[in-house]
Amino acid sequence: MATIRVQSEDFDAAAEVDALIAGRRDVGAVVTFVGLCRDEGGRLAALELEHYPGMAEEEIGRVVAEAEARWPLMGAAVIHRSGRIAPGERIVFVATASAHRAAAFAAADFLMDYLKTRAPFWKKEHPADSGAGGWVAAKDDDDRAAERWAR
Amino acid sequence: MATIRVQSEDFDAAAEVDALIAGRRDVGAVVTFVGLCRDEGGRLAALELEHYPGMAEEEIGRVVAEAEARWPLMGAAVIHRSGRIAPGERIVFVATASAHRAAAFAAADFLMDYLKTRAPFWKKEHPADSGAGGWVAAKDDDDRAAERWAR
Amino acid sequence: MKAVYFAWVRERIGKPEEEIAPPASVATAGDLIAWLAGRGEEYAYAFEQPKTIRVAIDRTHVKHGAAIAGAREIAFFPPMTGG
Amino acid sequence: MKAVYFAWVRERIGKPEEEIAPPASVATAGDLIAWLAGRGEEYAYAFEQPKTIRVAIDRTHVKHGAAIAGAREIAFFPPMTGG
Repeated sequence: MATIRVQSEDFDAAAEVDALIAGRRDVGAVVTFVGLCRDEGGRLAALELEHYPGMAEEEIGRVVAEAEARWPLMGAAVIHRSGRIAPGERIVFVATASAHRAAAFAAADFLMDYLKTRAPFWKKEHPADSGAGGWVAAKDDDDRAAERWAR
Repeated sequence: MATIRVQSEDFDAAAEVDALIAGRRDVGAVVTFVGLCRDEGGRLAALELEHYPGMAEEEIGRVVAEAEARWPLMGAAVIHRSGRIAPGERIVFVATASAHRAAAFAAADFLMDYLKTRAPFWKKEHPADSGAGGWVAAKDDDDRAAERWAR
Repeated sequence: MKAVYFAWVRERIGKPEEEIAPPASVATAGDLIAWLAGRGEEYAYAFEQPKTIRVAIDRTHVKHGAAIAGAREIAFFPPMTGG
Repeated sequence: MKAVYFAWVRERIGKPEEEIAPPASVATAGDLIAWLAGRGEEYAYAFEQPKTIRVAIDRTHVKHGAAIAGAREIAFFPPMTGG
């Protein structure tokens, strides 16, 4: 059973990892990823994260199911925040648990690449000066990163 | 400045991550790895971790320096426990911080592969039954994993 | 069927969702984008680069060639930038 | 110079470290392994498969061909299994 949540509030990465491995003695490797809001050299006051309620959770679920089909995972968690997020704050959390490190690393890396290109979230920048905010453009890099996993 | 420690006591992964990114607004990605002691289907009572004091810390430092030369890291931490470790307990912790996820993932993966094959630690198994313990044999898989990073 | 819009598609059209009733000749997601683009200048602006627009039918990503028959909810949005 | 042993090399030899004074003809780490192996059956057992043995001179990994001149501490151990 994977943990999948979209929420406006912050998350506790340590508590999520503890829940993932609680009572288990067969997990040998846990990889976590935390994505944070950068201030882009002081240019950024905040990010606004918009998402497609319902589909966001469902799509993350499909991405997690794909990861579970590809690697022998003993647990996985994805938490993605929505709403206004200030520089230094956490945006996204991914955790994977497996018997061995190669599967845990690959699955976490894959989850992030697929979330970036498939999960219906959009970032708008609120600049530190009074200028108008702008929607972040999708990166070709992210598409290429996701294509690494094509079968 | 990277955090590098060899210690018998457990570590607090969340506190280490907090220290890594404290006061920063330029970090966009933090990847952590935690290696745990498996009970191998009930066969194992504990692992005994022997290390080469002095060289262990120095060699981890060389591995971290190599990672910092390869990827634009904003921080790194490696903590490796020594002594007796029971199933379910943490053995090793690696964390990497960078502006972007690709560097953080690659550096953490690299650190683990290099630690496995270069850091002077040896695992001895204490079996759950009364049989004699045995030293864990090095895995060809680990050598191959480390060779992925050869330049 | 319900059309829903996100990010700058939503901002350009000026509403998050609406009921639409395209004619029977509108068979695919791509047809629907072209039909919506003809509904007014805010729609023309939102869909000025049709290839950029991503479509989901009933909360599942689809290509522009996907049939819309039977769809209850069709979403239009820019490429995703989460994570 | 000081020789230090770890893991099953230490267990087979029966001590964690000792002072050694090899003759001048022992020039490399590999030579030193061969010389140590001739010191008694516990050493012969520890070094029965010389190629398996890893060597560090003054806390740095070296190959068997490395010169030992000037070394203060030479360590012998099996392949690492940490992490």
